[in-house]
Amino acid sequence: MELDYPIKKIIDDKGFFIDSTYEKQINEKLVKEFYFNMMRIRTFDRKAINLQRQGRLGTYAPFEGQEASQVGSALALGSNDWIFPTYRDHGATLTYGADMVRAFLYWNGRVEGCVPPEGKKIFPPAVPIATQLPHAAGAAWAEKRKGTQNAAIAYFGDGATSEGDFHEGLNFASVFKVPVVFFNQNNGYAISLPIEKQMNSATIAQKSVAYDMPGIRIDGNDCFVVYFETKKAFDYARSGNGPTLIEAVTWRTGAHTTADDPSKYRSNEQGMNIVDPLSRLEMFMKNYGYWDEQWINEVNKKITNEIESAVDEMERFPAPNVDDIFDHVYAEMPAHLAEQKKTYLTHLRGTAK
Amino acid sequence: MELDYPIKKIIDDKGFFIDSTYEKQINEKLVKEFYFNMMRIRTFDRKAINLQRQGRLGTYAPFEGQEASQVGSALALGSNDWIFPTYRDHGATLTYGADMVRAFLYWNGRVEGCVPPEGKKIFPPAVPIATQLPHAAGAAWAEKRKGTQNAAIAYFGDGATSEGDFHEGLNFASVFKVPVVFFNQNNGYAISLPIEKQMNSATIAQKSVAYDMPGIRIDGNDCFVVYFETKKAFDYARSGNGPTLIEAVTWRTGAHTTADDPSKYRSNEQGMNIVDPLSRLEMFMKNYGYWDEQWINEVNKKITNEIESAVDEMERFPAPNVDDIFDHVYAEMPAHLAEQKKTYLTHLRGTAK
Amino acid sequence: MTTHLKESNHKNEMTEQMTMIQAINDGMRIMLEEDDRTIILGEDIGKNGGVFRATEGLQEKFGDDRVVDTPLSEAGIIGTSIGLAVNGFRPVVEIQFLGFIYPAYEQIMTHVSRIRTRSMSHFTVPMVIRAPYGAGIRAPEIHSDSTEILFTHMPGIKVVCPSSPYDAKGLLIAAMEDPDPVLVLETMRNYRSKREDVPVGKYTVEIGKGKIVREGADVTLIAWGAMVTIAEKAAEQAAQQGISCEIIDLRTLYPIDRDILSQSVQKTTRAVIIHEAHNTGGLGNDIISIINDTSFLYLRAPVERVTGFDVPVPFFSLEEHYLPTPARVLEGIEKVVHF
Amino acid sequence: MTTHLKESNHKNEMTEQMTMIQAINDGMRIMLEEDDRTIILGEDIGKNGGVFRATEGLQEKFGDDRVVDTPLSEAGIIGTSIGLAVNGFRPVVEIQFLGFIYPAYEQIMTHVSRIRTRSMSHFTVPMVIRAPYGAGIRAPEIHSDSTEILFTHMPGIKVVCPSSPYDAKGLLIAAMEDPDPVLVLETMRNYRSKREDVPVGKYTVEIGKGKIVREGADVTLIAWGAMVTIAEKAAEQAAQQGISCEIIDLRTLYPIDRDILSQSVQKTTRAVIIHEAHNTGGLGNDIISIINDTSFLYLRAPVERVTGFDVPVPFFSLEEHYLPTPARVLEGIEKVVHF
Ligand SMILES: Cc1ncc(C[n+]2csc(CCOP(=O)(O)OP(=O)(O)O)c2C)c(N)n1
Ligand SMILES: Cc1ncc(C[n+]2csc(CCOP(=O)(O)OP(=O)(O)O)c2C)c(N)n1
Ligand SMILES: [Mg+2]
Ligand SMILES: [Mg+2]
Repeated sequence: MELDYPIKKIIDDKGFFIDSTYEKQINEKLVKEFYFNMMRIRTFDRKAINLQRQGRLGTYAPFEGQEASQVGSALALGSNDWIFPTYRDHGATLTYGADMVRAFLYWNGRVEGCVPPEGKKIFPPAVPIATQLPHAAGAAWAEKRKGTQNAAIAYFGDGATSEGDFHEGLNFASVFKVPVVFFNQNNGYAISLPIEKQMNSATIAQKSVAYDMPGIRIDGNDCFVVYFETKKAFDYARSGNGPTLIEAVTWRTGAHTTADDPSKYRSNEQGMNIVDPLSRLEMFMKNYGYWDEQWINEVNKKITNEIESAVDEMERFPAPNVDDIFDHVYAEMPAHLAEQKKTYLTHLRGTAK
Repeated sequence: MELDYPIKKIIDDKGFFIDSTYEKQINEKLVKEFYFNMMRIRTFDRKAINLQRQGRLGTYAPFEGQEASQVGSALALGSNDWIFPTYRDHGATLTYGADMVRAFLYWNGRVEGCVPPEGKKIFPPAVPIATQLPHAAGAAWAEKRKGTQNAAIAYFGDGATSEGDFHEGLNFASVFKVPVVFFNQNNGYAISLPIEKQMNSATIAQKSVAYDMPGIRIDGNDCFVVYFETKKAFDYARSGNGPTLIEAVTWRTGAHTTADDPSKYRSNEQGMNIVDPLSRLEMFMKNYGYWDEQWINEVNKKITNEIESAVDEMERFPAPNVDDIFDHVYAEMPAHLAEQKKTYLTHLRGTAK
Repeated sequence: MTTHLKESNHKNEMTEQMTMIQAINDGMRIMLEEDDRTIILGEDIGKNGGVFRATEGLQEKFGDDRVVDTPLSEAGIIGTSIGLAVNGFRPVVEIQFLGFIYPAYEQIMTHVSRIRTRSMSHFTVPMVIRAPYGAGIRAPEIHSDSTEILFTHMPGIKVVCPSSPYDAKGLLIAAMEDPDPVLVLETMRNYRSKREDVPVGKYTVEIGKGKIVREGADVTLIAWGAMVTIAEKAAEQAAQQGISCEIIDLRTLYPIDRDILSQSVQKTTRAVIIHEAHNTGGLGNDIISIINDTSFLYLRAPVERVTGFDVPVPFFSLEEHYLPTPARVLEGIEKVVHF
Repeated sequence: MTTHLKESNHKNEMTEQMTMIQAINDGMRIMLEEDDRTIILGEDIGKNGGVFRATEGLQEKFGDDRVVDTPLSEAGIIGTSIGLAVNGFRPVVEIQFLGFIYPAYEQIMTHVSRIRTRSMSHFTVPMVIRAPYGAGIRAPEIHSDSTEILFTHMPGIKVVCPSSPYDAKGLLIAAMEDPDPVLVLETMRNYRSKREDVPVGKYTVEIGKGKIVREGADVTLIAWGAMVTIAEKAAEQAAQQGISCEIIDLRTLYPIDRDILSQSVQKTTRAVIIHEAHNTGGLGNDIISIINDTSFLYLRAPVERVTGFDVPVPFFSLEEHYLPTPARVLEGIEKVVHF
């Protein structure tokens, strides 16, 4: 099946156009937008790892290596679309408009980290694998029923394809022809399990055949192909044609999480042949005259400032509020829970003095 | 995709060979075996419906119309293979060697109906849809690990393909290359839901692509093609090649169960164009000189006798034993359960007097 | 109790004789008419009107995009309904039998019940899950579970369990108007077992409130669903012995009406709990704990439980031996009275 | 109790200092050596040795067909393990965290626990499911559930929950030798919290037996898993007030050791139950019912429960407020003593 699903690319590993039909659609503004967002989330990611090492953040799931997939896809969304991320997709949600302070808070075990800015339809990260796929199908279905042109995107990994919810989500989406894009980041591993042991199929894209929906396989480290193919899938969805499955082939450069030691299950050489998506964009920019040192320096400074001040704000964020664990279980608190809350708060005041 | 998965047939609707390469492999013995078994389970099925109408049996799930699928596939098994049926597959299990008295008992709410004859690897019918697929994969995996040549078959319906367990079962089977045949009876409906609303894919066979396993689509009312294709899948499995997905396209002539009224959701004309598998076999037998009135009469008499005496035995079967509800929960009964049993049996004796 | 739905007053309203299944159907019809965010989903609920006919006629009337036949996929149904609910709709899902809710358990446990908490009330899931449950109708295996506690140990959802046509409609409408997810357990044995006067208009029965269905002085019987009838029969027999039973139909299983329990038990000083779920881990334990917490000093005898046994619900030829009977309840009553 | 496994006697045996995670690893190693029907399955348990290193080194030693990395598919793992179990193998499954067992709930509820009953013991499922559980290790959402009651209300399986290295190995081996399915809940907080002498050879701890871990006269504290340590700390503090606590480590959650509970409570006349699961529907209720049934006349005060609240386990920045603390337990102790 691999032959039926060749990996689509727009630029090659050295940053040269393969498919020149896109030359016209790629302008400076877009290139800079890619660069800015990819550099921004890379910096965020590395900062988060550092903070975790210093004990200033809890266990963290890095996405280095997947920036082209996350930025390319997120930039393809319209501002009223829905986004259903996993724990590893803060790159996508930040690009789409999530609040960076809250992204940090999330990794500090703060529920505030799940609350999106008003008007941004960003769902809390799905922790149980693949469960968000039916959610995305449902939210997209709602848009269709409302008669809007909005769509939804669900992010998920290669490992997620083994869960029943992957299958049930895609089946529903295809049966009800809802405007949703299933965006798979095939980063080669699900924790320690390589994709060859996750599935017998040569590609993830071919799983679309089970639902007679379009399936495409793209180079997830080529931000341009990610962007244009995701956009196509959204157009297709908005035109009432239903869902698409996109397999973005990428690579998780780092550990599964900061609690994981990848040397236990993969050798150092693995992934060496994969060109980092940011370097690839940099080469592209140099190849085609988009590289502007001054702008780069400005952008990097801007990013550093943003991140430093987000960390700062995160650390000055009001301490967690015990009330919160009781206050958001129901719209109205049942009597027995109110009693539990009262008793506990009294207890806390008692032990505090 | 429908074009990629043409429905294979050996004989046509009028009982003439389409694929004459099989002429040599089909001899009198085999033809008579088909006829006998299909007529036997048809008679069983109709008897069961009658008994249900008379209040002598509980709700029953008829399989009329699916006899070629069930008999053709069951006859392809070896005597040490495993069979994982649903509630609608008593035709297959009876053909494979299940006890008819117990098949009746099953429909009378008797747990004895789930106990296979010693040495027959017939699993109790799966009631929760699609859950038996992973079981079959696991039992097949065990055979592979033991180094035997045995395989397993899982029966399931078109509706079952929508459940996560369908997907997870096929994925496991393909990843571990276990000797299992996934035998789908696409009978057009899952209770009231036609297959077009169950899935967006034109065929069930194409779902095999998701697992890079062979998928074939056959005429489930042509007992010959069912038999030979299932045999092929078993040979493939026994040779260490792993699983196959077979879609046998058939038709449920009657109601979903005796509690169901199909006129609510399908018209009388639907299915009219489908030639009954037994009539088709009869035509074939007449076309090619296998029809032997005397033998037919004998066989029908034999079947009637068998069924009458099975009904008789079922009705004379010892009354259900209350102890059984307590005795088979654990190998050794925990103390609290022993106490519950004792108290209840004492209570029963008390109220009996 | 704290839910915002108030029991309506219908003294002068038109009523009609309805069975429980008709009352449920009527409740959905009213809400489909009144609130176009309402959408009904499930297996065989459209043309077929549901295997119990709860949705009969609704697809015809409201169209197949509001009364939707879904694929055979419980996790898919609940999962997509979550998406519908957070995006403005009010899905009412039929799970064909409670025993087939298990494939959706992850979606309910990790999402339906937690999305409000997880998002600090930014996203909410106003969803109703209806599920026929319980034994006693000679159904095949797995069709007869009463595993309500899998949902009462799940903060974030509510669980109701009407036993009468009136309560069924009122609680269903209350559930459909509730801002939070509600599981409605419908005892199949009562679907057609009796008719009663049910208002034809809209009304609600407050979630979180039990009901005294028989007043008495000596023992409190606590039951819900099909067990209310069993309790009533036992109370009749006990009356012949001069024992006066009060019966509470719990109606809501989460959050439990602690006041009605403690008031009644403090009055009668004895209690017998009847449920068809297994004894171990059953909701009866919660009720004993509530009595322990609220009424310890009033109790004259240990609370008795008459329940299903700690065995899988048997195949139907033996299910009568699994289920509580009036005779077993009577024994329980005698035990607490003669302690 | 009625299980056939007897606690071994190892007075003269070689021991080694082990953490709980090492003891668990050792238990699996021994059974992999001894019984070639043993097969270990799970996510990341092979090369990676499990996310907690419970299976470290086992794949290297026994090969990847006996220690099998599976796809990310809990229903698939449990479902195929059923097939392996009914066909002669003895699968030991690791579910990465208890909060990820829910997708397999249908397989466990309708098959693992019922295949023996359904087939009148013709087919059996000698399967062990290991699952790390509980809060307090600053893990992400859903990683901290303690939903043991979803499995104690499920006739056909047993549930054990060791709190110490010794018990962990002994109960695990007992589970692996049990003819029926056993869920082994492993409290993550204790994985590496202490070392103790553990026999290097094979031994079992009988399923269904609690253990008195501290003798006392005034109050019985009942706990399991990580809560045993909390109970011990509270008991220390109570001792300073002159209150003498007896502590029961329940160890097996199904079937519960009723004798140890009733004997202790009848002696102390007061009880406090500590568990981290939600209060409503928690196992504490079962224990109250057992005390109600067996020791009603002995009790001097209502049984107290100190438990997790009826809220989803919070994100980790607030999890300390969810979990029982020695201070809260102490309050419970004071309450029953001064009732
Ligand atoms: C239902 C469930 N099972 C197990 C886990 C534990 N777990 C967290 S991430 C992960 C691997 C996911 O792999 P993949 O889908 O490829 O995504 P990636 O982490 O590579 O982005 C696992 C097994 C989980 N979160 N949910
Ligand atoms: C998990 C689950 N959900 C729902 C049901 C109720 N149910 C029983 S049979 C059936 C339809 C099955 O259709 P299909 O798989 O096509 O098999 P068929 O009955 O046509 O043989 C349904 C929905 C069930 N048994 N299990
Ligand atoms: Mg991955
Ligand atoms: Mg069907």
